[in-house]
Amino acid sequence: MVKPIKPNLSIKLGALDLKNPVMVASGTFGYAQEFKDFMDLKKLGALVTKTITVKPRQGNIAPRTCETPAGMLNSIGLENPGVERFLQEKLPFLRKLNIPVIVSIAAEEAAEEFVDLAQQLDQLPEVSAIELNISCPNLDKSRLISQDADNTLEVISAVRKVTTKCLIAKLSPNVTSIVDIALAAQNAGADALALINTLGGMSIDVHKRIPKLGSWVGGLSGPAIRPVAIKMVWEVYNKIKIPIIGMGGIIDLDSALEFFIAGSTAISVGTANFINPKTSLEIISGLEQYMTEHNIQNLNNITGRLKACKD
Amino acid sequence: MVKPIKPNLSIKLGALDLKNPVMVASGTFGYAQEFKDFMDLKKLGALVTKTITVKPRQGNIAPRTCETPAGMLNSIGLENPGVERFLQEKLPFLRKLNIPVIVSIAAEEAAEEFVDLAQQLDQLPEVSAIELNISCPNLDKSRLISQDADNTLEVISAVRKVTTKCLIAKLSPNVTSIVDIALAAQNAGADALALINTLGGMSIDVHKRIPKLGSWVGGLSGPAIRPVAIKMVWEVYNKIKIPIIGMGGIIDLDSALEFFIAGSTAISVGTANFINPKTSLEIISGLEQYMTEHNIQNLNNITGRLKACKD
Amino acid sequence: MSIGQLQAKIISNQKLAGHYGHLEFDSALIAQQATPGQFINIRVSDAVEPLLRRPLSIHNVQGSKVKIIYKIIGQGTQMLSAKQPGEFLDIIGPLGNGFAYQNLVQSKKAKSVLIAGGMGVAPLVFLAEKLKSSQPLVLIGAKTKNEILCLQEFKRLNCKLALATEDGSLGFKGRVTDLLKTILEKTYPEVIFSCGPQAMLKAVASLALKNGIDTQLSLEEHMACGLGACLGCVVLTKNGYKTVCKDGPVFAGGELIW
Amino acid sequence: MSIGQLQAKIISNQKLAGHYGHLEFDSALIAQQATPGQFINIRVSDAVEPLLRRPLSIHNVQGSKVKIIYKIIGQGTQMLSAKQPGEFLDIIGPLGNGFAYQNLVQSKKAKSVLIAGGMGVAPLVFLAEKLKSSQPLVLIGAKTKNEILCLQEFKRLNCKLALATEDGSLGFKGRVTDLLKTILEKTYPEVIFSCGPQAMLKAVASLALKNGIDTQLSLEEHMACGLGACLGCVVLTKNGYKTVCKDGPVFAGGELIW
Ligand SMILES: Cc1cc2nc3c(=O)[nH]c(=O)nc-3n(C[C@H](O)[C@H](O)[C@H](O)COP(=O)(O)OP(=O)(O)OC[C@H]3O[C@@H](n4cnc5c(N)ncnc54)[C@H](O)[C@@H]3O)c2cc1C
Ligand SMILES: Cc1cc2nc3c(=O)[nH]c(=O)nc-3n(C[C@H](O)[C@H](O)[C@H](O)COP(=O)(O)OP(=O)(O)OC[C@H]3O[C@@H](n4cnc5c(N)ncnc54)[C@H](O)[C@@H]3O)c2cc1C
Ligand SMILES: Cc1cc2nc3c(=O)[nH]c(=O)nc-3n(C[C@H](O)[C@H](O)[C@H](O)COP(=O)(O)O)c2cc1C
Ligand SMILES: Cc1cc2nc3c(=O)[nH]c(=O)nc-3n(C[C@H](O)[C@H](O)[C@H](O)COP(=O)(O)O)c2cc1C
Ligand code: FES
Ligand code: FES
Repeated sequence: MVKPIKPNLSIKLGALDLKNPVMVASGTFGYAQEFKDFMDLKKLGALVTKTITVKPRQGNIAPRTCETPAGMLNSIGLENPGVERFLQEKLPFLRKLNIPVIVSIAAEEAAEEFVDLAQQLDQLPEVSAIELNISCPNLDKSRLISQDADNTLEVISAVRKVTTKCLIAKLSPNVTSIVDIALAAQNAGADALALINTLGGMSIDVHKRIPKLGSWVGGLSGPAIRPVAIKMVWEVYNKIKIPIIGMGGIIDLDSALEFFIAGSTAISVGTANFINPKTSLEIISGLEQYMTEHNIQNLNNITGRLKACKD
Repeated sequence: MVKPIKPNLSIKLGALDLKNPVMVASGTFGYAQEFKDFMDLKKLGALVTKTITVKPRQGNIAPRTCETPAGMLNSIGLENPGVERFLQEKLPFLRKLNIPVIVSIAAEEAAEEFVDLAQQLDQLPEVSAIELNISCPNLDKSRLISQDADNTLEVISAVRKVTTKCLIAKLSPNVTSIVDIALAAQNAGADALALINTLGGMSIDVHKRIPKLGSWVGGLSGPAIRPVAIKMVWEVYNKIKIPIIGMGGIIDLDSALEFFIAGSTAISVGTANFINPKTSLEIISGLEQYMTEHNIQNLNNITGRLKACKD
Repeated sequence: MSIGQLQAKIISNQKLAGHYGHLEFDSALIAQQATPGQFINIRVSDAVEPLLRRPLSIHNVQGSKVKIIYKIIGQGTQMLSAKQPGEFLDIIGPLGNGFAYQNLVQSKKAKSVLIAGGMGVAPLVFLAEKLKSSQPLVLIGAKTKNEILCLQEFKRLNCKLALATEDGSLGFKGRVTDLLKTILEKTYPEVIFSCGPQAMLKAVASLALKNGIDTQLSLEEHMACGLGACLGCVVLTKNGYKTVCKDGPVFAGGELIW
Repeated sequence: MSIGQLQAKIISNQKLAGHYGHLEFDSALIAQQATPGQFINIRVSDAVEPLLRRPLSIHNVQGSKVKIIYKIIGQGTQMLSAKQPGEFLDIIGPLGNGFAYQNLVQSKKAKSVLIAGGMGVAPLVFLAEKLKSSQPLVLIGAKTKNEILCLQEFKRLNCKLALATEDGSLGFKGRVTDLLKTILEKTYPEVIFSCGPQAMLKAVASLALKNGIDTQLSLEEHMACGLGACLGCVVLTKNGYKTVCKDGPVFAGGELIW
């Protein structure tokens, strides 16, 4: 038997090259510093920051998280130091890691804030890509940007005008047709899609008769939502051309593979970072081993490669 | 201490009286016969049949179910004997139970089928209510009726014209705004809402690289979706006047109470029937005990009684 | 005959060689009613992981004792293997329609062949016991030697045995269905009873068809309710879809559309 | 000081009276670095139920041994109580900022009061050990007698002890904070260290404030990451929201906004 060649894990998101397709999801990895003591951050394919806004945000009242069957709810409310302090206090550490840093941004009031933030970040070489969080369920808005195709098109188009960096649109699963939104994002010039943000959810303490979250409703994440995410990735994959960053309940190599096979070019580990912070690194090494064993040279031999039926 | 009075578990859905608020969900209890050997069916508040169509339906190809984290996917595809054989072969047994029988109906092609079916059922005294399944994810349609407020209004209005029976609209959670759909159903004259049907989902066997369901995508049910269902019940409860039948991951008294507190007048046990067929009966007795202990006389002292915040 | 949901006390639960286990529990209701080919549906965890019950064939009964044998392949069977004697198992059963064998019970001469692939031996020991007066011929196939199970049990029932392993480590080298082919050149059974992987059952069915022999095949499908209520576990037959859990798990080979 | 994620071997895991347990594991990394008031985050199951880790205070350390005591209140602590010696626990720690006590270590006269409510004794034994030269006064309160924990351990450290039970079954009848009130009429400590239910901590804080005494309070919040990454476990302070897991769990009472 011939010695198998080392597999190539690198992928492309628009103009951005990643040495491997495994990243950590916004809001679940802080600003990386919190994890430095016990894992080699340099191995990550990329890192997405907690979502940043123009002004500092206090976030929502406690409790902000609760456990649900095979999942969790959160209502952090985009607590963040604001872009200025982010650049001063958080970015320097990230720069030193020498891995692609994807900065997630959101608008509190006006969509212009996206443009403002994108303009500032566009200047910075240490920022590899910008992720537009148009899907955070924890802003007390009646409707999210990514719950409306026109708004999605509008906002992304506006940002597209002010930056040449890789632009990622993060979409909400709380829609009637994820494909409509995905198409709007693609038409607006997004380089990639991040699927999915959390599902709207709520949980009640029946003994106290109070919501378990201080702000009543929040976002559901974890293994519980994986089937929902897989379906959306698969449906979108069949209708669009830009790459998909798949996420939603990834906890190990098999669940990561599920996302690749469903059509993801890259994957993102979220809630699992809380349970086993090394999940992303284990997926990277597991993926390399898997590709070697099955003699798979490139990830595009896995992405979207779902067999028609069992035989 | 005064001896507590026996609590009153009865509720009303439109003109329909139920001796208790616990029913079994469509498609998860067959036609009841399958459970007669080991539980006292007469204790159920009501019973919802598997969805019936005008013509017999073969249903989807196997496999039709798979397990997911704290949930399951199904793609049964509304297999049923058709209304004629249902009336001949299934209804007689149900009649003998002397409990309210709610017949779930769906249309395969044209919305008129709903009217046709409703007209036939309207004649029958042994049918207590009609549930319109306008939310089955397992018909290969691009969009479900209950994913569009206008279609929802139209279909329910048409059925409302031909029957005076209690009319229940079962809604899909796969929408941008469940409240919009719920309002349309109320305006169309529905007597109650059933929330929620399954969430669209998909799961892949990564070793075989095939979908775990023969028809690729299906509906997610079980504890995993409970937070999604609770949020929708709560949101709808605050915007409409007609009663809500809450369901989605109910497995015991506590999860049932969660639905009542969120705003349900009645609850429905689905997937749990597969795990512990006695779940519904245990909830009924548990509920009675709970109300006695807490000296709660009527269920409307629980329904929607969420405290503003913890103190 | 009536189905029960019961808390059955575990009498013993032993690990067998490899990833196999052997569990005995006490249930008069199931033991008295069970027929070969029927199964039970076990709740292995009272949490929500794993969510669904696990279907397992009734391997044998003795007085009020019911035996099952299982292969550890995932979380559910893993948890099952960890159960201790004295613990109680939440079981629903007996379920489904077993093998149609009654017409053979009295017969003194071998009229039947039993063919097991891998774990397929599970329901066939119970059947062999019922048929022992006619000394049925039992064929067991597996990938390799140590996946051939229940040899001793079949011997105790003095069945005639023929074995096949794909690696030739025991008995005939090759598929058990190839072994069957050679056997059918000499003997001419009335019925073939079989349980095992779908591919094998399919091969058995077509072989039998060629030779005009009836088959009784025990199928497996993913199950949710196990009661015929969810319509989840269907197989396609000449009379449309049928449920493996209620109409089956045993079907006449001629009825199935592969 | 660095946080580790490690597989720690369980040395012992004993059930105490009532719904309590006492677990010892081996971890030089944690034992050597841990300070009183810090905690660890334990993964009690490698399945997805329960999903999140469980935070538990470091009760004491001895050589490379780390002790925790826990109350069984739900699925996670239930599973923890079932762990066997020899098994390995996936632990992240030591986590958070403990009590600020260094300035008292050398002191020979009692300058501090430790107040525990219920399980609040957990981190205070470790603290009492560090402060033993100054023989701190330890107040323990609970609903009833058998919820008063760790008496012997505090005695071994020859702390002065004062107990309060709401039903009067042991010591002062009433709230431990009422007991504190009477005590503050006589003694005048520099610092009050406390751990227990939020309502109690709040009462302690306001009492101390009235008497111009500093407080070091160990708080609890629902946690997801335990690392300061998710911003889930916040409490409101005069400097905005702070994380219990990283900025705390110990806060100066004066800093908190109740
Ligand atoms: C009627 C019937 C009788 C059976 N008898 C036996 C027996 O006697 N001994 C034995 O070892 N096994 C038997 N099986 C197979 C057994 O049910 C599965 O091996 C078991 O459910 C695996 O569960 P798991 O959690 O360990 O594996 P997992 O792969 O983790 O299970 C995941 C899901 O797939 C389902 N599943 C996996 N394999 C099968 C299968 N082959 N058939 C149906 N569902 C499956 C499980 O029930 C579960 O819902 C029988 C199956 C059926 C349908
Ligand atoms: C910093 C810190 C130190 C702690 N030290 C100890 C200790 O030494 N001994 C001890 O017995 N308990 C301690 N607790 C409380 C302990 O974490 C909970 O009792 C435990 O998580 C309950 O888990 P469960 O699954 O058994 O209960 P469940 O109620 O089923 O847990 C459900 C969810 O709520 C969370 N939760 C429940 N109670 C608490 C609580 N009081 N604080 C935070 N989260 C909670 C759980 O972590 C879980 O996510 C500590 C908590 C914190 C935050
Ligand atoms: C505690 C928490 C905080 C999150 N914060 C953000 C955020 O700030 N911005 C964002 O785009 N997504 C945020 N998310 C969503 C995740 O990035 C991810 O899309 C989602 O959790 C699904 O993946 P998972 O199931 O692997 O966690 C957050 C998720 C969690 C659990
Ligand atoms: C196997 C299966 C079949 C179902 N069939 C139907 C159906 O025919 N009609 C319908 O309205 N809902 C059907 N449902 C949805 C349930 O009635 C219920 O709305 C959903 O499962 C959520 O509740 P649960 O989480 O308690 O199962 C089905 C669900 C399952 C699991
Ligand atoms: S498993 Fe439900 S019908 Fe067979
Ligand atoms: S638990 Fe995540 S920040 Fe404290």
